[in-house]
Amino acid sequence: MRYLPHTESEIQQMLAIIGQAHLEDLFSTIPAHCRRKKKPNLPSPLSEWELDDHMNRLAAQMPQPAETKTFIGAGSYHHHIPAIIFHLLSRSEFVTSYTPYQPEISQGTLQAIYEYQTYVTRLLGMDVANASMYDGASSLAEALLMAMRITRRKKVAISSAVNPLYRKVVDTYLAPTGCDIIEMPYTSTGCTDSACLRQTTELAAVAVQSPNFFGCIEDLSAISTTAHQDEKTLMVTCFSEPLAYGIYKNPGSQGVDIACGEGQSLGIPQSFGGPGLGMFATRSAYVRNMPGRLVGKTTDLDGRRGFVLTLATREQHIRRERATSNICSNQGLCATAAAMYMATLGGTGFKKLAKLNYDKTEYLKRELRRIGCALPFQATTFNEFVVAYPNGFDRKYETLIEKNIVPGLPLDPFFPDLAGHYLLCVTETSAKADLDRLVKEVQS
Amino acid sequence: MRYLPHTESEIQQMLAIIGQAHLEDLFSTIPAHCRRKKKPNLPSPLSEWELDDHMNRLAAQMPQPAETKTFIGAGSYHHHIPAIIFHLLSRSEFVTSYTPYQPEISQGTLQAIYEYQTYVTRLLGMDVANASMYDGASSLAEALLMAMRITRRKKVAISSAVNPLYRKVVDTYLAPTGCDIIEMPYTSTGCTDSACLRQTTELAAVAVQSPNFFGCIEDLSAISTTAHQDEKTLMVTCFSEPLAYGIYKNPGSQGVDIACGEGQSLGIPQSFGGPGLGMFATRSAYVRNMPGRLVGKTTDLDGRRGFVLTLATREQHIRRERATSNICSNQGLCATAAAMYMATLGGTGFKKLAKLNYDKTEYLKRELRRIGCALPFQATTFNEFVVAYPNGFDRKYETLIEKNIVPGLPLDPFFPDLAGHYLLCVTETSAKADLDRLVKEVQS
Amino acid sequence: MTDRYGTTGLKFYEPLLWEKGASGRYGYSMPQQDVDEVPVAADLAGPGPDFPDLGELDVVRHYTRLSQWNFCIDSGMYPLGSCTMKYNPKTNDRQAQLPGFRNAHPLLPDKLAQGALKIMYELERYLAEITGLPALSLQPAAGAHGELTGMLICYAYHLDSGQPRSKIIIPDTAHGTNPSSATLCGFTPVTIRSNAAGILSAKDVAAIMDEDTAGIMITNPNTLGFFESDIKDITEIVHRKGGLVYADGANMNAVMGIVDMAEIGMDILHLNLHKTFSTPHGGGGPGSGPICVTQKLAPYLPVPRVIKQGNTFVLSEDFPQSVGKIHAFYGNFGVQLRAYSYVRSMGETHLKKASQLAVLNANYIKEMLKKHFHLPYDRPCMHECVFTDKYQAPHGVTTLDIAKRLMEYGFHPPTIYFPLVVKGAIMVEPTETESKDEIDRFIVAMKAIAKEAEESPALLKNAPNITKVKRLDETGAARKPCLSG
Amino acid sequence: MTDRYGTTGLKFYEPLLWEKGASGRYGYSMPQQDVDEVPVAADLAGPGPDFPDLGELDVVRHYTRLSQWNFCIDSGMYPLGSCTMKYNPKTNDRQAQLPGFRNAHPLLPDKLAQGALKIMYELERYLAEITGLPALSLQPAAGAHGELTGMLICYAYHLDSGQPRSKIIIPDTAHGTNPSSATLCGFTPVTIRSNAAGILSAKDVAAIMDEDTAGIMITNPNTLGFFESDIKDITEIVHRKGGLVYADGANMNAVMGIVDMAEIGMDILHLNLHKTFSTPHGGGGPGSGPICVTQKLAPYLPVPRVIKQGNTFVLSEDFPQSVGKIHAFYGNFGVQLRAYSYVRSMGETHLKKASQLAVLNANYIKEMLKKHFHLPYDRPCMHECVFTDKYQAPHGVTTLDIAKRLMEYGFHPPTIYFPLVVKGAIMVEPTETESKDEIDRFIVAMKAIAKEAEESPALLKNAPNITKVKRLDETGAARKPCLSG
Ligand SMILES: Cc1ncc(COP(=O)(O)O)c(C=O)c1O
Ligand SMILES: Cc1ncc(COP(=O)(O)O)c(C=O)c1O
Repeated sequence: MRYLPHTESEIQQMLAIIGQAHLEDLFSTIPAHCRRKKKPNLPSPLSEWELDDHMNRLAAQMPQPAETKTFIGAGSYHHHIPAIIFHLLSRSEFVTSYTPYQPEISQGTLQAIYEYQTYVTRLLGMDVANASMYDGASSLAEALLMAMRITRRKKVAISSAVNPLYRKVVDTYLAPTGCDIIEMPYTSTGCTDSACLRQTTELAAVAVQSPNFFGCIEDLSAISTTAHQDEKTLMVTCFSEPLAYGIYKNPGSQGVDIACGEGQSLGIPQSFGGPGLGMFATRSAYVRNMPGRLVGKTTDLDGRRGFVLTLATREQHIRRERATSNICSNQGLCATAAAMYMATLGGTGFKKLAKLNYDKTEYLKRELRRIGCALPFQATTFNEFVVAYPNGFDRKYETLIEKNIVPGLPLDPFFPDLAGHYLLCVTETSAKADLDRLVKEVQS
Repeated sequence: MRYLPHTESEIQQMLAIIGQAHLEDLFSTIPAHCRRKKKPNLPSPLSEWELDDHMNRLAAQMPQPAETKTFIGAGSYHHHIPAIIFHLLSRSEFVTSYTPYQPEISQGTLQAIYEYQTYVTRLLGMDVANASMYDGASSLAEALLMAMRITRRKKVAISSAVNPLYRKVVDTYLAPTGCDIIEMPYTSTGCTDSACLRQTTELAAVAVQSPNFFGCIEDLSAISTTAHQDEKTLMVTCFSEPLAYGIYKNPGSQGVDIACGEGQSLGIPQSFGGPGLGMFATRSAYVRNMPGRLVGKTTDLDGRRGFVLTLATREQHIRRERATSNICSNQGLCATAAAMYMATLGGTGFKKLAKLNYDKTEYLKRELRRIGCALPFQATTFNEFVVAYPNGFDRKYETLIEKNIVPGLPLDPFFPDLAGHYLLCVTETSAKADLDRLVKEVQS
Repeated sequence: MTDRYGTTGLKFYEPLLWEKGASGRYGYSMPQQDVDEVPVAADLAGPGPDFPDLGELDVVRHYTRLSQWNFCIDSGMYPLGSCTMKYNPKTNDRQAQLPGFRNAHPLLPDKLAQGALKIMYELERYLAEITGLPALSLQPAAGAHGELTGMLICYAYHLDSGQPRSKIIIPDTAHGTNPSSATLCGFTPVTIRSNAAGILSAKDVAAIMDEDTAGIMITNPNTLGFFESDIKDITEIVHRKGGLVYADGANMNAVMGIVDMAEIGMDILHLNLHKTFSTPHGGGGPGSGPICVTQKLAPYLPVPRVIKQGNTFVLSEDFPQSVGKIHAFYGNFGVQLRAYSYVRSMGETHLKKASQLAVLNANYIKEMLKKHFHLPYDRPCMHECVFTDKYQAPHGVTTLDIAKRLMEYGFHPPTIYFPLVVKGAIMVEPTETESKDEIDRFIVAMKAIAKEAEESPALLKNAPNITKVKRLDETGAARKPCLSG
Repeated sequence: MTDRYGTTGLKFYEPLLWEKGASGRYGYSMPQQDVDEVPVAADLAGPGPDFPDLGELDVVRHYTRLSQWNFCIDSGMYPLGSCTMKYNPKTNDRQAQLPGFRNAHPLLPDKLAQGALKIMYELERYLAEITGLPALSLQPAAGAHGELTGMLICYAYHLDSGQPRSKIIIPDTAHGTNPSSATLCGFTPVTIRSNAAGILSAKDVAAIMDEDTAGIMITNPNTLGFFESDIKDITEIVHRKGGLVYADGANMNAVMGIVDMAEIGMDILHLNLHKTFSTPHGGGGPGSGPICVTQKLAPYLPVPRVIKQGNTFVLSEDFPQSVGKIHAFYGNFGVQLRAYSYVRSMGETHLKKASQLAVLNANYIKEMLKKHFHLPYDRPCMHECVFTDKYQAPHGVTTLDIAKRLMEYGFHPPTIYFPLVVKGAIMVEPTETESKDEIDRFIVAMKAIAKEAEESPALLKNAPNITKVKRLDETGAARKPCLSG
């Protein structure tokens, strides 16, 4: 096997030094009754070329990007990714290094993550951001755990317009904590109804998503104000489409205490849902309660600028059972990709691209309305929205899939009361012609 | 345009320093009558994404490797290329550097080329190899020019079993020199008939190819001996499939003075015929007559090993009209790829892979004979051979192409007397099943 | 020619991104505005982020230069104990980049996602064969995430049996994520000491295992590099009291094809695909931490699970006892795909051989260096061996100094100061992909450093000198954190 | 923070390939032996090459380390005069890697090769538009190869007109390939001196142009960076005597969309796609040197030529006057494809802008540095400017020293000692893809070096110190050549 460099004679020389005759003898400390008798039943090894063929065949069973138009977002977004990002990100120095425990020979990773942290704080309007979490859902769960730690409370309110997949992850993470989870309904405009907060006390956190699962922009300021009527309560915002902050007010400017979510849309391939990027940012006051790694700026013995992992006393490898989180490996390379992507867009490009997503979405909304589709929610959206397709669309859905169009995500599995409704997503990757085609197919 | 970094205000600042008001003013030294009035008529610029779509569409008009089996060699060979080669070769440090004129900051390229030169000498059994030529054909032409320079003669003999495309290039290069080109016929076994050499005097060079265009292995020793009956005459061998030297005697051991040819088969994609790799090697005695760049080993001021371009006094930038060749840029990155490929194979792998090519070819030969195809040439072959398909195959040829099989190269455009004959190539990329399928299709 | 692989050369200074650029410059190819512009509601509109405007080449140079400041597996041996920094095959990256995978939306209808689902289904089967544990979920995004999932399963299991338990036994050699993951599920860790041989004694476990203890978290081979040879007794003791045995499988690289984790009594185990299964670590992730369980615990695994219906793969949510979801989608599919490619490339024979060679390399290093560096447990090790700085301490030289000096020899330092039970630990895990030549050069370097520690300790105390930066002020960084610019 | 972009850091020593490895190790995935083994004829069989056996990781580390010893565009500014080291867009590499192109056999039936043929056909049209010369061949593999093709055409043309000619006029500023290419076609170069303004005078040309002179080879803008403003007169003189005008188009980057080469009387011109059209230079190639000609000379172009028949592209050999073939196939298609992508990305507007900015950058550098470095011709330049070491010479500092010192500032040196007519030439071609920031840093570095030359010349004489190797013994290398190991 080409990954195993030892020749037979090298093995013999090494065994001789160790004082053993056979490779099997190296395992003498494993009691006989602990050794497996049955070999693992695995397919026989493929050559590099057989593997290529095999994987080509499997990949060919998936939609081919040039042919298929998928109008689904719902937490995973199809955006153009500049070729330079793939090129730079595939450099061995980024790919095959470990967590930067030895800063003198890891400054590349460290500066890249420090820059990522900075971009995230600027994007979200927050003071500090960590080096990444696993994904948007677990970021939200960790945000709520953090709020519970800070407030020493066991009750949170969460909007039902938060991505239902994220809510499930929150449920899972919080199950052993005995935390009470209160669900805030959504109103007919598609936004969170925070009225219930007035009757609720002792909340560790109020959590919403913006743009929310329906694509609607939440009035974060208003909800923050309500939440902060109890000054201990933390306002938590999550997101799955951070590009929205190119045109909309950021969380930091609206009283948010923790902003977290998914960063896949920032230059990371969809890759069937992972790896993505958990983003996590908060106010300075809470920095020592944050989960996850942090890179900080410092100087070396000669006074030169350099970067290190810092505030590690929050973390599991130092603090063990008292750590702020159990996270160790995170999504570092994805954070680097996101930084590259944001760097490539620049502030000007970021705003322009966000606006383009918005404009295209508005175009499709208008066109669908024109042909008589109902758009139940009136709130402002970014690049996603809910549509009620005409009756009997289920069958057409299948036809469109045959035609390589996936016309949105059916909402009934998540919201039974929204049966017949679909969540659509439009990004810069859809040309007007693609949108027109969708409208024509729906109409026909 | 994202490749043009100047902002409007930067342009103004720079113009101010220069003392001009407009970009146009920078061209004041071009007389008005020399400025073009009509703009070049070019399609309007494509975005990165439009370009991707456009190129995807064009590439889709070409055979897709997973679907099509092309049994053509004839100077361009389909071999498996390990993924590591693409990965390593795409490193910016190799791709975006210039010819290593400044050795202190080009040691990567220089050592890589020095290693390439070494591998080439070892493969071909020659003393020295250069840093590359444009391709196999121009290498052969330069070899003959070199022989003419060394011998001060104007007559060469070239085998008609040399790739006809190479011979055409030789004709073109030699046209202004007034050199006499004598063609040596091929015998019924498929090899060169060097008998005519006995009647010919004053030859600068005798040139053959092995494996020759028909895939046959030439008896280089015998031809060398004949050629060297005039001790001034240089024996030149070319090749388009150097992998053959994994199992066959190399040129150096058979009295060859200049060995040259195409190295595409050593880990370089076929890429519709280029870029490939002109390989060029000779005996030490002729090193100062060689065309092309040479990398040599030396030491730095601290005595450390290092590499430099050397013997530049042969070259155009020093010697100008008296240079051994006009070549300047060569195929450096392809030479590096070939070195990587040979390094990955190792001596053991190189031999084994060559043998596998041979075995598979012998299998197909046997099977085609079994179903009654005539194989006109009896000489030993490597991974190519000539077959006479049954009468009326022309029509089937078209059918097979529809079925994504290209069953060899029709020989009549090159050798009218070989009408109805095809040149077939079999490499390690064809599984037995592929060969069986070809045989079945031919038979059916 | 020189013995030292570490040398110096030209590197480039590179400012922070926002110290570059010019307003209006751009590096992104903006698609056409082919629809009308629509104004954004003024009350919601924001100013957008304050990012510098850079050109394409600005970005390319920035990250090319940054990358050149990193050590990586592809540039040298990276014997970071417990991290299994083996070679990451490039062909696996190729597979992950196939457009059909790279661009797949996770919520595609199942019938459009058969290729991806098949990979997940088969990878689960392969990992089940390798670990011996029949049921699994690929959803956890890293090892610690797998631990959390495992502890959630443990928690749910005890809850279902009507007796929630409050404690969990964790050896003192455990990785920090173990107690931390357990705590997240409300368990109180009870630390157990390893014995003089560096392993757990069954009787020590027996002494503390009780009916309020949910189970034990055990790493086998443990972080000292030893196989827990009492494991069968230990798992029996735990099982007898109704507990579950959680195995931290981070060290699976030692025992592929050699130990069946179910046979030795493990109930739950996480794997680190970014260690044992050769997926790249990416400077900190993404990883993948599949969680494997016995048939009994299968109902608790996260949903959705990939199941096979006839010839079709479907994602099923229909597991009412499931702990729920731990990731928005199915975990780090791109990483799973690389591990899948690895297993398909290796097959059973080469995976076992990989473990054997990993153990061979570690024992060879242990034998060659034990005269030069103190070996706290002088006995055969598995895939890694732990030294200390005890012999060097009298010269004022610490493990940290040794690590820093090793950089100057061109090697990444081993893991240091872990496991915590060994004072000044130097934990060397060579992995099987390092050749004897490379290992020999590492040994030469380590011996040279041991000598330097005696003869010129300042060389070590002042190291590294030839790196892009020298030792950094970590205390200052933590005291006055500057976390963004 | 520092002004100097050149700094140092850890690099790795790496032996030669054959100083590594172990017999029997392997790095290649050998396909199955699925057919019988057949013995090889004993009289022809050879031992096979003596290459070391290496593992996959051996190879990966070897080339990763080697690469790290190189300077490249992606790591810093590379103002190599006459070489147009502009940024090489990554998207173009992506296109060249599309399997349909990458794996295409050159002798496919035309109907299977429509995608590739269309690219070649259209690229020819675009280059014809850009140069103004209507007919062309993409076959030459580099600039010098284009020159040779052009000279062959010139030779064939005169032969056809019944009067072979023996001489060719070449300015003293010409690149070495010009006289060398001409000689290959049997022409004797007649050198003509440039005038005090660094350009050719029409009257000097008139004085030597005669009926035995095949024509003139002219680089415009020339290698001093000046537009040959007498060009129309010159081409008229040459034409009047029946000669042809060959243009070395290596400097086309200055005049895209600004000058029509046919209008100013050029008959034959080669382009360097690896300069003007942004294809990467690959540490020495592959390049591509298309040859463009007037309609009159079109019949002489190499075959095959891509022609359009209805909607189909075919390769035609049917050009009886053709000089023949100059490459086995169609030249470096993979490079052409990148240039095609570049032209399609730029369009007319941005190509012209590129030329304007290239000229802007050069003039800006010239203005900013002319007080510090002697400018032999103080007049507006095109895309490059030429300084000398005259001001530094009194301190014993040469152009070479300046170049070496510049490395320590993190820049690739300019082209030095070329063109030959300028003593101690320092030829700076920034290209348009360098931003003002980068150019300003280059200027700062050059000024600092000018100062150092006065104050501490040893810094320059001893440079470079921080590179992987110091100055190398080039004389020794040439005296006792060691060309393989
Ligand atoms: C023994 C052990 N357990 C658990 C982990 C945590 O794994 P991860 O970093 O993937 O979360 C590690 C990682 O270093 C480890 O070494
Ligand atoms: C002016 C000029 N002409 C011709 C050439 C030769 O081009 P190539 O290296 O592509 O053969 C060069 C290359 O440096 C050049 O600068």
